[in-house]
Amino acid sequence: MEYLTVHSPILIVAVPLLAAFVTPLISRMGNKVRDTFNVTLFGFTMFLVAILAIDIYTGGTRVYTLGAAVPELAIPENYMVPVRIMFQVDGISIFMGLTTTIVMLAALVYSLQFLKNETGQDRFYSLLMLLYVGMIGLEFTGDMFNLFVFLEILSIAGASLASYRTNLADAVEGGFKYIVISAVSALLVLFAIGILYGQYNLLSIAALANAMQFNTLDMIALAMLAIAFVMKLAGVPLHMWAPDTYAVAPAGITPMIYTSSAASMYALYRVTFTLYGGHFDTTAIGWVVIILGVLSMFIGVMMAIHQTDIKRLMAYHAISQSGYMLLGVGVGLAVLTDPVALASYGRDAMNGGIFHIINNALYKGMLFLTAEAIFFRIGTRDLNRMGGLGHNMKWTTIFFIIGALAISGIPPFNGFASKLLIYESVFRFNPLLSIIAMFVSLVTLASFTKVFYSAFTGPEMPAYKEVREVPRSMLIGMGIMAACIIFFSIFPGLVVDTIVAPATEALIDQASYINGVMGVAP
Amino acid sequence: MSVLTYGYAVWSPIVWLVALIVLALIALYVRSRGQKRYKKGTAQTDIFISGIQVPPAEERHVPAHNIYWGFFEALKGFYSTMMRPHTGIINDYILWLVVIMTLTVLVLVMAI
Amino acid sequence: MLSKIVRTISNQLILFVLVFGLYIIMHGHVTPGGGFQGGAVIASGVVMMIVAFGSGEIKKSLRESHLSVIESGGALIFIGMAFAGMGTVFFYNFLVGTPVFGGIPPTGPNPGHVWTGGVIPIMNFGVGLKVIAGLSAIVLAMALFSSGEEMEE
Amino acid sequence: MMQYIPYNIPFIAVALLVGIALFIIIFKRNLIKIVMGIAILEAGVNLFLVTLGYRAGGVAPIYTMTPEGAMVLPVPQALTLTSIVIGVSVIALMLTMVMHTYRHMGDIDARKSRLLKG
Repeated sequence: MEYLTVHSPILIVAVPLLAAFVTPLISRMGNKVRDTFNVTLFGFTMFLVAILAIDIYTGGTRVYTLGAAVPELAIPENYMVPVRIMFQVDGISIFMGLTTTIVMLAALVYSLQFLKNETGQDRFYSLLMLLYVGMIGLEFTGDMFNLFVFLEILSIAGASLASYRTNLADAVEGGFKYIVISAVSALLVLFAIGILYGQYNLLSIAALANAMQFNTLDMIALAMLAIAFVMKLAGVPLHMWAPDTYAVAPAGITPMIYTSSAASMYALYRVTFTLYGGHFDTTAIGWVVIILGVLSMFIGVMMAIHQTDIKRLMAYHAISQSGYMLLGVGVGLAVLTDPVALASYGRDAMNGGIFHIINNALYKGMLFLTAEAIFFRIGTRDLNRMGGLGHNMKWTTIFFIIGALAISGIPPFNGFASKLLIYESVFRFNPLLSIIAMFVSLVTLASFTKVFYSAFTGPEMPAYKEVREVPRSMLIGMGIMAACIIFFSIFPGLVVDTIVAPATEALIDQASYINGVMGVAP
Repeated sequence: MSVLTYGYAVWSPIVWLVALIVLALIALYVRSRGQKRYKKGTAQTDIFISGIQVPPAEERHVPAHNIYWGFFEALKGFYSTMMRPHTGIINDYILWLVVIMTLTVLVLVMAI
Repeated sequence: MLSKIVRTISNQLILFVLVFGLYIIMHGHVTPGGGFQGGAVIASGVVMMIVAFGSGEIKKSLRESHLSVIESGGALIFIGMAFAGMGTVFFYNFLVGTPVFGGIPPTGPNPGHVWTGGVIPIMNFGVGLKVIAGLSAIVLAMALFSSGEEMEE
Repeated sequence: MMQYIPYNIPFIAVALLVGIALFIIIFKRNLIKIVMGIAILEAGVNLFLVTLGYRAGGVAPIYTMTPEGAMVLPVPQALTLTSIVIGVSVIALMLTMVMHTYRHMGDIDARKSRLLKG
């Protein structure tokens, strides 16, 4: 047990990686064996995430150095700076890790029966595990270059999975768009890393943050990093790839790609808060993030209500919800150097923004799964051709209602809890932003009413008389998400105090992140 | 545990749930006082539109593009402006990236 | 399929390409090179064979299912060596000092001892296998596509 | 001033490569050319990384049969290698997708081979 706790940061990445490599071999022994193998290894990974989370919340930041004599030895003897590959897990990392793991569990379970009639299933599971590895690695890594490597891993796996159904022309197109924007933004990230390396000869985030001098080149690097990550998380006006990719990806993958956008958002926060925090006035970059967030909220939702393709509609909502997270955390970033404002509302705004990440991953993921359940049964994503599905797909309808109410911020669901935090704290920063956020929530409700009305209600269509409820594993996948949503709705105080507040604290407290690697500063 | 407290307000979902349950009980009570003569499967439940022939199911359902028709009609100008950048061409996506990145570089370099 | 001269020369040359590629893979820890570079060299040999004989002919001897197994095997060697160090730390070089690749080279200029490096030569070998299989599969699939055929499922 | 120019030639090349690449990616509508643009962008970034590690008069950082003297930094070279490996797989994936697009749409013009917009 002690051994597992010490090695859990790397095992969480290495075990799914092993699963990804073994899957093509083991699938020769039959699909049942392969599914059991994958689910078992992922179950073990979840156990590791749980014990790592408990360890982090009781003991603070964990550092794991690969190849060293002991895991905690970040700086070798006779060296002044860290040179090895290093994982550094703190509150926000493990928060993102928990989010990713819950979504991955639902996606994996959902895919078991969804894929029954598709070809190339072993590659699907390999790539799904690789996508998970990329996301977790991005969240746990402690140096800039591995940030780039894991970003590329998740881009490659995500793009191949998005175009998994290569027999559909639009799937290939969506995957191509995703890989092009991922490649360009990842190369810009690498260029920025090169600029930083050229100045400081360092790659470790903590050591870089310690040495940062905030000159013009650093600002250029910050702009490149921030905008590349905004591209990956689909903030307006860099959002246009998102509906194309989310709409065509197969079930289970859309929530995962959405969560990988959230992982990019984590990278944005890590760069702006931890790498560039400290003694630098972050107001300018904070306002950039806020403006992008407000644009995302407003344009995302206005485009969403206009759509008639169910998954494109939900994809635009994903963009619009990302705006809330950018807004909440952007307010925190803008007041980071003002202790009074930070204590009075900045911290609450950040709590709201971060709480919204996990809430949104849950209900947005579940809504994508219900949309794909409809596609699975009737073979179209066009809302104009749907109707009366509630008669035969009762569970899907119930899950859809839960998700729609949660995303619209209807009390008592969890979406309301996080949005309330954002509204009230942002109101004290700038009332106009808060009013826009409430208006967006209203339009969200309107557009989900449109989906609910046109897809589930109405008379039973003769064309869909034979439609049945989706298979059990798909229902279980959606049920996992629904159970989490209900738990988060009833106990928002518990969730905020246990996992969200440490995440916010980890972002604000740059010194403890640096000290985790560099030792106590002289 | 379930109460979310922050600087200036409190949010408790349990109170809401209790209120919702009480409202549901009242609604059920009112419903149980209703007419007992209503029966399913008889002519009572058939659709009646002033004696006009009832159209088939496909024609009774309002398709998605007709919902909020007035809203879109009123905002026609806004939507035609919005549709112009959403071309779906991959080159334009990268163009946006480069433009926004240049602007951000300018903003940040001005700020220091 | 190209002329008989090209085919005969390619048949002779492929041996040298394979030997050179293996040399680069196995000396990756003392000279420039390594798994990816050597694997790319061997995959270029596969490209040469495809150009000379046509993709349809090569498809018969390079099966997609075999390539997939080799690729997974290479990846497993790599991550297996990483896991084998778990007694201390992931990626720990546990072979240093043992008879297998355990030599410790002197610091500074030296003639290059192959029997050093610990797990690194073995990892290079695993990466080499993966790159050979992966790149060959990619070029074969693309060549088959341009001639209008499909790779087996 | 003049003596610094030779050391800056690689950086000028980096700027040119990145500029050309971005021009291609933004203004060329052929999907294959977009992939080429990304390959050039990658070459530019890799050149940038390698150039950062260069020290005047340095030799390759390998001890086997090396002459005495300064060595260039090994870390940027390792980064470049990793980036090249990743680039190969990204470009292979993109080309595969272009192949499938051509199979479905019969065209690889970015304007004509699109189904998703709005």
